[in-house]
Amino acid sequence: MLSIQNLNQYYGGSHTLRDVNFDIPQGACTTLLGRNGVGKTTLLKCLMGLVPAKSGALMFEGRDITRLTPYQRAGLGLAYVPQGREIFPRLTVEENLRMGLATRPRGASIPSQIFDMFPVLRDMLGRRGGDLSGGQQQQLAIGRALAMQPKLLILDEPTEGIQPSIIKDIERVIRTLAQQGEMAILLVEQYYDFARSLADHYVVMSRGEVIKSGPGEEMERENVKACLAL
Amino acid sequence: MPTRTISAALGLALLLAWAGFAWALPADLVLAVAAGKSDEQVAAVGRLVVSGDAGVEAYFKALLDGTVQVAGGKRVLLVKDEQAADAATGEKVAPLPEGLEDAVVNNRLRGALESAMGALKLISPDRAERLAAVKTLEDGAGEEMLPLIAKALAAEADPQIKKSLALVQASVQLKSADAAMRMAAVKALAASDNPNTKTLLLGLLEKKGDNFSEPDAAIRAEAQDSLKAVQSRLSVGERISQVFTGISLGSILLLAALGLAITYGLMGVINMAHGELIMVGAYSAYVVQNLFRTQLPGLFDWYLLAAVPAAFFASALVGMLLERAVIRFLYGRPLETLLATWGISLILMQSVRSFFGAQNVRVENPVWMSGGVEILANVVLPWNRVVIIGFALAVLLLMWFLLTRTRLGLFVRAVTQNRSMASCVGVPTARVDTLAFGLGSGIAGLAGCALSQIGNVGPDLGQTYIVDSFMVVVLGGVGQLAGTVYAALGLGMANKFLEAWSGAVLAKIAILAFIIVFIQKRPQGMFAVKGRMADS
Amino acid sequence: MSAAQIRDGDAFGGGAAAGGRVLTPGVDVSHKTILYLEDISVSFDGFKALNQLSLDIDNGELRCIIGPNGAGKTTMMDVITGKTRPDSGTVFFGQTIDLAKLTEAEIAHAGIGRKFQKPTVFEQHSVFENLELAMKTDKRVRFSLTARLDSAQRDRIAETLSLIHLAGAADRPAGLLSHGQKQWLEIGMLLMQEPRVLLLDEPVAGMTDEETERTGELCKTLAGKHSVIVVEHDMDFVAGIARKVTVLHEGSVLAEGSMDEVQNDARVIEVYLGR
Amino acid sequence: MGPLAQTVTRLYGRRGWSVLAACAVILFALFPLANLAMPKGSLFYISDYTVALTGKIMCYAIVALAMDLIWGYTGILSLGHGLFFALGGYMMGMHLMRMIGREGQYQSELPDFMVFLNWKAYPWYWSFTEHFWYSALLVVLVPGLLAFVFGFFAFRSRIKGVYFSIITQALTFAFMLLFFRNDTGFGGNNGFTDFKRILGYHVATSQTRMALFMLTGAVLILTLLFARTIVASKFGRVLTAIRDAESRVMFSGYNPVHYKLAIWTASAVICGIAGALYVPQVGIINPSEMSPANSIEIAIWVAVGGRGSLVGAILGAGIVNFAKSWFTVAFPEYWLFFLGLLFILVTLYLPQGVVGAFDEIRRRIEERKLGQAVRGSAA
Repeated sequence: MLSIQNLNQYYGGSHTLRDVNFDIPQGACTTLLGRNGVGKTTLLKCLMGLVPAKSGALMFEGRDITRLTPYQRAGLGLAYVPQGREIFPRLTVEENLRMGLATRPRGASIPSQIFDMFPVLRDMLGRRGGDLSGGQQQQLAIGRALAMQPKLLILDEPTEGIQPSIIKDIERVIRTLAQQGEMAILLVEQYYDFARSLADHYVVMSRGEVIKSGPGEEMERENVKACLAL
Repeated sequence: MPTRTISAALGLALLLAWAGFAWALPADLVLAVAAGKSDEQVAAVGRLVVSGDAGVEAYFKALLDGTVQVAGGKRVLLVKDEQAADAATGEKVAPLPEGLEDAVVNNRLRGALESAMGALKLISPDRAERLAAVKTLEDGAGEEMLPLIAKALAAEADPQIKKSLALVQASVQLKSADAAMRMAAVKALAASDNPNTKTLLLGLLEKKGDNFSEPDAAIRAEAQDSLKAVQSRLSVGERISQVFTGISLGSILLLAALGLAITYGLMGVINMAHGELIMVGAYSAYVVQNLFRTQLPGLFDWYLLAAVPAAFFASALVGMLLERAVIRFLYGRPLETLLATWGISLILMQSVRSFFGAQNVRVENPVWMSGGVEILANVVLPWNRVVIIGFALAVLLLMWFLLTRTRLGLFVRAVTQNRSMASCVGVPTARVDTLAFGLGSGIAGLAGCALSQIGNVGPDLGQTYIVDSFMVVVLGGVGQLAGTVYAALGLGMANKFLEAWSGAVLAKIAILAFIIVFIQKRPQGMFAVKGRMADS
Repeated sequence: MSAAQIRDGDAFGGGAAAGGRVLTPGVDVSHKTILYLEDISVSFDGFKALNQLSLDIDNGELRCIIGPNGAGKTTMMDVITGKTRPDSGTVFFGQTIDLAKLTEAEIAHAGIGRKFQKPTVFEQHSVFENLELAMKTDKRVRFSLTARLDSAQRDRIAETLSLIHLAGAADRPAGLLSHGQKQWLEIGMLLMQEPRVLLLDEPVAGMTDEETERTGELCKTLAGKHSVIVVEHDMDFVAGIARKVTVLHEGSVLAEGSMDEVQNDARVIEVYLGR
Repeated sequence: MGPLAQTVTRLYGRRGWSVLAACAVILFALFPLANLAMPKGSLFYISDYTVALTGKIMCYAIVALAMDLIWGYTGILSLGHGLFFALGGYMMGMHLMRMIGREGQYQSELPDFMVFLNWKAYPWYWSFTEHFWYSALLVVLVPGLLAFVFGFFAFRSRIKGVYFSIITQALTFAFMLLFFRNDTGFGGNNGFTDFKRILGYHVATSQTRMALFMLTGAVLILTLLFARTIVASKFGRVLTAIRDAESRVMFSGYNPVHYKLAIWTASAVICGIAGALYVPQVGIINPSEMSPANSIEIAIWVAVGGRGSLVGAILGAGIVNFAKSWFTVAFPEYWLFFLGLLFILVTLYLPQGVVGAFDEIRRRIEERKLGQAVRGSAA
């Protein structure tokens, strides 16, 4: 679906992404692991075009999207659930979801399965996004991304600062989405167990480099844990 | 032109007369009017009027037109192109008798005749005519009218006319020599809501030399009370009109500021050319007006229907051009934006000058917008103001609808809250910016179209509004539509009420001073956005 | 020297900050603790950034503070430096100075220096001038008009320049420095204020490995003379310098101790790996 | 070397001083000679018009310096400097009106406009204005005080950036309205004019004009040196620091409010002085000087010349105003187009103004030289 080729990115004096290479296959969940500050988020921003790549290429369905603007990429089917949710605080929940329809033809309506996945959103349609709890905001952010009916869903630490019950919901949703097989999923995590339980493939980054990668089953054997622990 | 309609009516009467229609006026009175001494003349006019005979009208008209001649100082004739009729009876007189001389109508007589003509309308069957008649009499009627007024009063059914007629009667009776009558009159006048009554009563109370113009102390006391009553009734009217002008000014400020609420409030663009976008709207209204006048004069009354959209799109177009050509390069650099847009405003002003000329142009109200509705004797609400208040509300609703109920509105709000995320969900932010700016500019154009209806349109029209509009938005709280509305109305009201006791300029200064102080205390304005997003 | 005395330097009172005259270092550390945070809670529209946070910093110690994103590290610094006012709880500087009562400038004056995540230096000024401006001296208007550097002050600037490895770049405009160098310059500027406490927010973010190395050295040398609080994501860096580590989680202290202690702490592992 | 010598060298290098000296020669020797001594029509004759124009523009240059201090160096864009300029002018104008004496059309002690409003005596705030030095004091005090009070509240409540600009604009707008009123006692919309004499000399004579001209020149040079001293001092460096990173200034223990207030007031006073020099040379002062447009124009002078460069400010004021006086004669209808374009183009393409552009060019040339040198040495 998406293949990242020799991506390089600098911030200030430091080389935040160093020749990053990996592919994200369709119908599977690829998890990207690594500690804070190793460049995971920077990589995602590069994928969405929020920060320009210094060198290297991004091929989406065989097409080079390296120079496209974020909204062009969204139009092609990349959906982004950023770290810290970034829902629109002064829009209602419904409006936030409708923002997900921006790339769809006029009069498109919010896919009902979103409410099946996150029933809480249906009850809160009228509330302002900013007034939701962290967990609800996270569900809203995912819902917004799904409303775009994306081909590639990118999630940045969806479990950050969220109570376990909701984490379970999110986990279930991501799994079903992966199993439906229509979309590719890139999940960034620093929490091993969560990542492990979802990963069909895993990629580990450290100091801007990919240091390990492979099929999810091998995570124990490769002792990925060690790369995350303090 | 009431006099024209009247004379038309008279012409009709005359025709009837020629048809040989006959009547009988007391010949001595007819003669007295035409040839008597001044006093006799006026008195006779009064008595003739009371008869209320159709012939009287024809006769007086003829007198005023100077087509009355007296044969040998006895017989009075109405002479028109070599044909004559007896003024008293109306029957034809042929051939013309010898020794005819014109009846002389001096000013005093003329005055008496004219008010008499008015008075005659009092007994006309048409309500509107009677009303008009009363109005003319309110501006002063001679004592000789009293009997007629009494007669009309007796006959009158319509309460409104009856009321004002009674007042007229009273105001005439004030001049009478009979104290009891004056007393009654003063009492009656207490019911008046006409500014003239006030002066009338005051007249009684003022001294002439060392004795009062009204000798009787009891009556003076009574007059005092009536005066109070009248004044309180008038002051109510003054309050109402004050509030109205306040709202009216508020609505204008609102119109001027609404566009800015989008471009500055939502997008954060310091658009110093906002005033000129208003001006563009006003001039496009002017152009449309001229087109209608020359192309389809028949529809002139409806030119606004075309002018409003024209103004909107003209300004919107200009606005979008600016955004594309200049402003988008300056996002995030407010001070530079300020200077650049100021430059734009200069260019716009000068272009209008060299195209339409430096002097103001006039945009006419359509007939249905001229004049006003009278809700009290001393309160007349001009239609154009009323319409503009409505228009402001409409624009407000339109804008609210666009922002909250449409896709574009949703995008605009999203982009202003979180630009990068908006683009991540597929919003073409650059285009949204342009459209949003166009919308704001278009609304400025609508404001201009409205302003063209209440004042002259000139190249520096915008300059007079730019400071005000910014004050409104800043005071209301940046990014707060509700705040903008309250601020506009509040400022409008405050301005007008201050004006009442400090004069226009000082009022304006006081307001500006207030705002300056206010901003010191609440830099976010009245309706600050709270919570984490406050500083964004 | 108490809050009240600090205020009297303030010509206008009210919201205006300290007038900027020199403070004799008067922080009472008789109980060898220089910073007390007790039951601090801060919440932004519903979201609890700090939740009953309590923390003591000893005089002259080097403390590393770690924790996952959103654990409240930055908010804690905001509270200490007066940028954010706590909803509840107390912040004391030494025994006597209640930081909740002071403005940002007053706190800076009292002797707490902070380096922001994003380095902020005066881009238009030379490195030398940056340090000169930061230097601890009378900072009221009328003195600034006639201020001249005496040799002692020049020496101190030179000292700091070499300490932060910028001796060679003294006359370059700060705007032209590399990201890492800016971070150092900012640290240098803090040092010129002779603070008792240094708050370093992600000092090595965006630094090259070598720069990171040197920064670690710098932190160690600074400790002792100053109390240094480092907030950092880079675990290798923390492991390199840490003596005592505090782990924040969801707005309060989760664990505290030596690096190995926290590494083996069950709850920490749970937070970092678990779920 | 002595402290004075130190200061001197700190302000300008040898080249700087010699340029300054050259300007002084032109102003104080060339102009008077060419204007007074040369016969009209001679090649070297400088017309009274040119002298008046140059004098006027030097006043503007002083204002530009003041604006540069507050905007270019401290980053605070004031849209109210026209007000301070005008206030200074009005204070001087009051004195000049007094000096008309009975030579007004109504041959009255009172100025014509007061007679016209049939006022019987001077309002209280006119008292003592017949004394030149008192008026001179007002020239400094009135703008200074207003600026101080306004700035105190504005800066204290942390009003920044565009907010501040808009409010200053509202301020000058309010004052314009105030001065347009007749009963404010400053001649309503006609303002003050028909001045007869200053310090006993008749204002119209070319000698007096030349004296005023030279005085203005002197003040301009002094202002430049004063501004230069400020900029070169630590105070100046703090100002620039406030412009670039105010929060860091605060965390370094400075109180920005005091610094802003100081420079803001100083800047206003300078404007007042410029206004006072302007009025007797132009012979009129009226409320339109306070219109927001004028204040913004001041900003564009500085922008054209180059913010954060004192010489630039003077250049900018010169360029724009000479252009103005030429345009308004040659083809008036195009002046505003030109001015408007200037606003846009400068903000878009010349953020550092003319001076910045020159520096850029010089840098390029030097680089090329350097490159050639390197290649040369390589060969």
